[in-house]
Amino acid sequence: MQYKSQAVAKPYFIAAIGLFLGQILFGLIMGYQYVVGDFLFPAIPFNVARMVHTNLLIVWILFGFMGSAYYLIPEEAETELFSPKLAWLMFWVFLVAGALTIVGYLTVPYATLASMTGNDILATMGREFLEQPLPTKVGIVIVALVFLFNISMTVLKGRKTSISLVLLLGLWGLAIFFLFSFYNPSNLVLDKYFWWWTVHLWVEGVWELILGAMLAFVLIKITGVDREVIEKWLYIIIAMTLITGIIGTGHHYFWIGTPEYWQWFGSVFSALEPIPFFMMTVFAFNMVNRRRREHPNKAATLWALGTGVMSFLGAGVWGFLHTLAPVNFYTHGTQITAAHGHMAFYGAYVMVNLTMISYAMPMLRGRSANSRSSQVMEMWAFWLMTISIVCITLFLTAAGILQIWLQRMGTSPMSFMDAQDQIRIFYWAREFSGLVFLVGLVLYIWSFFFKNSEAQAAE
Amino acid sequence: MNETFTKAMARNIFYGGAVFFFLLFLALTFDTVQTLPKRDHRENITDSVVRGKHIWETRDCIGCHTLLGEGAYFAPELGNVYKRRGGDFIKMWIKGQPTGAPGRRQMPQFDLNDQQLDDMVAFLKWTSEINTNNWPPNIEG
Amino acid sequence: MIILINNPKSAHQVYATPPGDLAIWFFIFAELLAFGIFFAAYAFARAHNIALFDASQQHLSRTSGAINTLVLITSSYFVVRAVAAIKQGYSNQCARWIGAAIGFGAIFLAIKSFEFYGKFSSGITLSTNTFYMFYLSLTIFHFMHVILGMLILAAVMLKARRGGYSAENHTGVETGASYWHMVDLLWIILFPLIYVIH
Amino acid sequence: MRPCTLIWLSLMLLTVATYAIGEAGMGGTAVMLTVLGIAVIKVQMVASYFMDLRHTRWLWRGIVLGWLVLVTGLIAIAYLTTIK
Repeated sequence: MQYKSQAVAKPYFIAAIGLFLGQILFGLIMGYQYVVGDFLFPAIPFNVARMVHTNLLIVWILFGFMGSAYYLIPEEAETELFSPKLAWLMFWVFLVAGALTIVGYLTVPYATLASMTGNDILATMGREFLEQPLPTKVGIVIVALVFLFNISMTVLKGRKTSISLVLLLGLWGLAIFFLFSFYNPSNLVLDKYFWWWTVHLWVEGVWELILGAMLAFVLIKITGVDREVIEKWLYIIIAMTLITGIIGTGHHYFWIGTPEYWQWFGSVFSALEPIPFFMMTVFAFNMVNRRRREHPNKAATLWALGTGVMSFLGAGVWGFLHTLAPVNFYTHGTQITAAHGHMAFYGAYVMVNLTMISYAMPMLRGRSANSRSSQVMEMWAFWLMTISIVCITLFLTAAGILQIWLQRMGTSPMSFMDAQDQIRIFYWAREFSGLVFLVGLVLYIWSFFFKNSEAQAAE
Repeated sequence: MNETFTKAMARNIFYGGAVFFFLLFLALTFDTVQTLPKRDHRENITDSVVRGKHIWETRDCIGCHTLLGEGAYFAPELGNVYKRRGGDFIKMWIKGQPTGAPGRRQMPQFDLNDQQLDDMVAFLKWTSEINTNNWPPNIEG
Repeated sequence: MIILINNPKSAHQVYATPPGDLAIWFFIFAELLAFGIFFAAYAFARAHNIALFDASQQHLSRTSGAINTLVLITSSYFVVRAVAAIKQGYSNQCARWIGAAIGFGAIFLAIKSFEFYGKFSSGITLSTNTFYMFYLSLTIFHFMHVILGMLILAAVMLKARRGGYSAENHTGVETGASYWHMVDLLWIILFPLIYVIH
Repeated sequence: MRPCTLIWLSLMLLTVATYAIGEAGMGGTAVMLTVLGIAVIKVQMVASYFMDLRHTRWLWRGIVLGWLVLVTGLIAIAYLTTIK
């Protein structure tokens, strides 16, 4: 840790992991509700648990991105953060706003929450991933703007590297596309069309820029390969990301009322979307093989390689599985989508955050890497969580295929609920995998509390 | 991969490619917004449909159901439920929740009055008439 | 530029990488892949509805398509001459050749715009039928590539005019040339596929 | 006469030939394959001479020609399956 203002990243990482744990707990609740329908009903109906699960995911990943930026930008710009005080303030504003929102979901019926929080003035609630009340949405915009002001000023007064530039582009893009969540027309087709501008252009557009920048930074630090080579690859990868990802939004415009040509544009360009993820995997392994130094933090190296592989599998392969229009006609709105969602989100955005946390946390605590035993524990956590997500995805894929076969194929298709009853076994298996994931996460958290007597001195 | 490809050129391709395809995306969006009126029968959006959408959102139905295939996969697709079951069944079903059957998936009771139930049905009826390139594959949705 | 085989007898070397910056070739291959998929998609979509495709194809003006092909090939030729000129260090001549190439590119855009105007004014849009969807998608997508190519060539021309290139260092010119030839190459397939074959 | 000028002229001639075939309105397998063949020759010329790939390692020319054969092959298959 070369600059003391990088320390502001620590609370962000701690909050991120805390919310991550919350997200997994609610994921387990929902997983159990899939098999025991009235579990915790009416205290926590499924839709409330889902809101908490998805919103905690997005909030903790945003905490992770912000923490990573606060760690990475000063080191890249070779200057102190513009205003650590502002960073601390925003941390508390965002944490309190997030916590209040979650409490609001859990304690008050959603309709009452809506009327209490001015949803009648400007209706932006009730849409997937964007269920936050208006004050929370406005709070997110404020936090994002102050955060962006803080790190942009730091870069402006310091060294400008490609990595910090790409990270800024990604984060500014994130803030700009979030503004579409305030646009909620009464025409459902228009509402959905621009809803995807927030959701898709986030996770298959600007977030991949953030992912690329964070991965490039960690790889430079771990492998010691010179910056020029890594930044060259970074630009090529994110060029392919935007070239394929922007028009790739079309794979969401097959069945929502938009014209038919989207089926051609959406299929063709989203079929190319796995290419940047494949290049990122080749890039990660290539850099680690050509490393010029043996970095003591083996766990972070494993996370970095894992990010490449799992994002290619989850977002690339599982995405391609159901992105072509003729296939999507049958898989749209089934468990196949949920399977892709789990592995893609974990493989790309959860793992890159854990890569950064695994690399930066020892630094923030004054050593270049944790002790051997702590790293072994962290690697156990890596494999438990990763294999568990692979299992969840496989089980949900099987469930999805059976669901399609029973509910949408053949001459006598089953009703939704009858089909769901036929695939309960996969939901049980998914729930069990979720428990394994929880064990992995607990081990991951525990690895931070290992005694680090024999750890190396700070770099 | 030494100087055979330079970072400057890679950066140019990133900016050129991003701007190019974003412009193409805007052009396609412009065409879509122009063509949509002929596909989504927006002339049938009555006040009741608008109120229905508001009720749909403020009860977070998307948290369990899918609408035109997008949402949660816990409960049936409702984009074509009006065609599958008809308005009266929908109203009766919403009023009759939760079933309380042990172990079954439960839908909360939203205490909607008759006006709100009619608005909800109007919204679901309008949604079922959008030209979705004949998705879903069958009436089960 | 790494030279693999330096064969003095035949006085030409075999280079390890294609002319220009290798990064542009990543972009070229990605574009070829995207267009290739679209060409195949057009052919197979036609297989489902031959009558419609053949009927709609009659409304296209094959003459303006052919003229556009000639224009683009000539423009590509000018760029080859420009690269040949800069290899001997004549940067002014190179700039003039590229200027001519941009001029012909503009002619291509003009003819194409006239064709589009004819189609749009008669109410044809992307949603009219599958043939017109492919015709408009492919030609507009290519049209934008011509514009991007001209922007790249303009940048190269300005730098050449300022003497930014020399006999030893002219990668930028070759990079712009490679991209422009790709744009021409795509049209060479697009013209017979859309305008001629039925 | 520079080689590239020769290539340019032959490209122009082949284009006029394609146009003539088009104007004659001929259809059927033979004509389709001829037109596709002309397109393949033209593209191969542009790639080898204009793009100067003939002075590079076989890999680069192989990628472009491989792509060309694949695309025109698919087009031919699509047309053949319908004409018969």
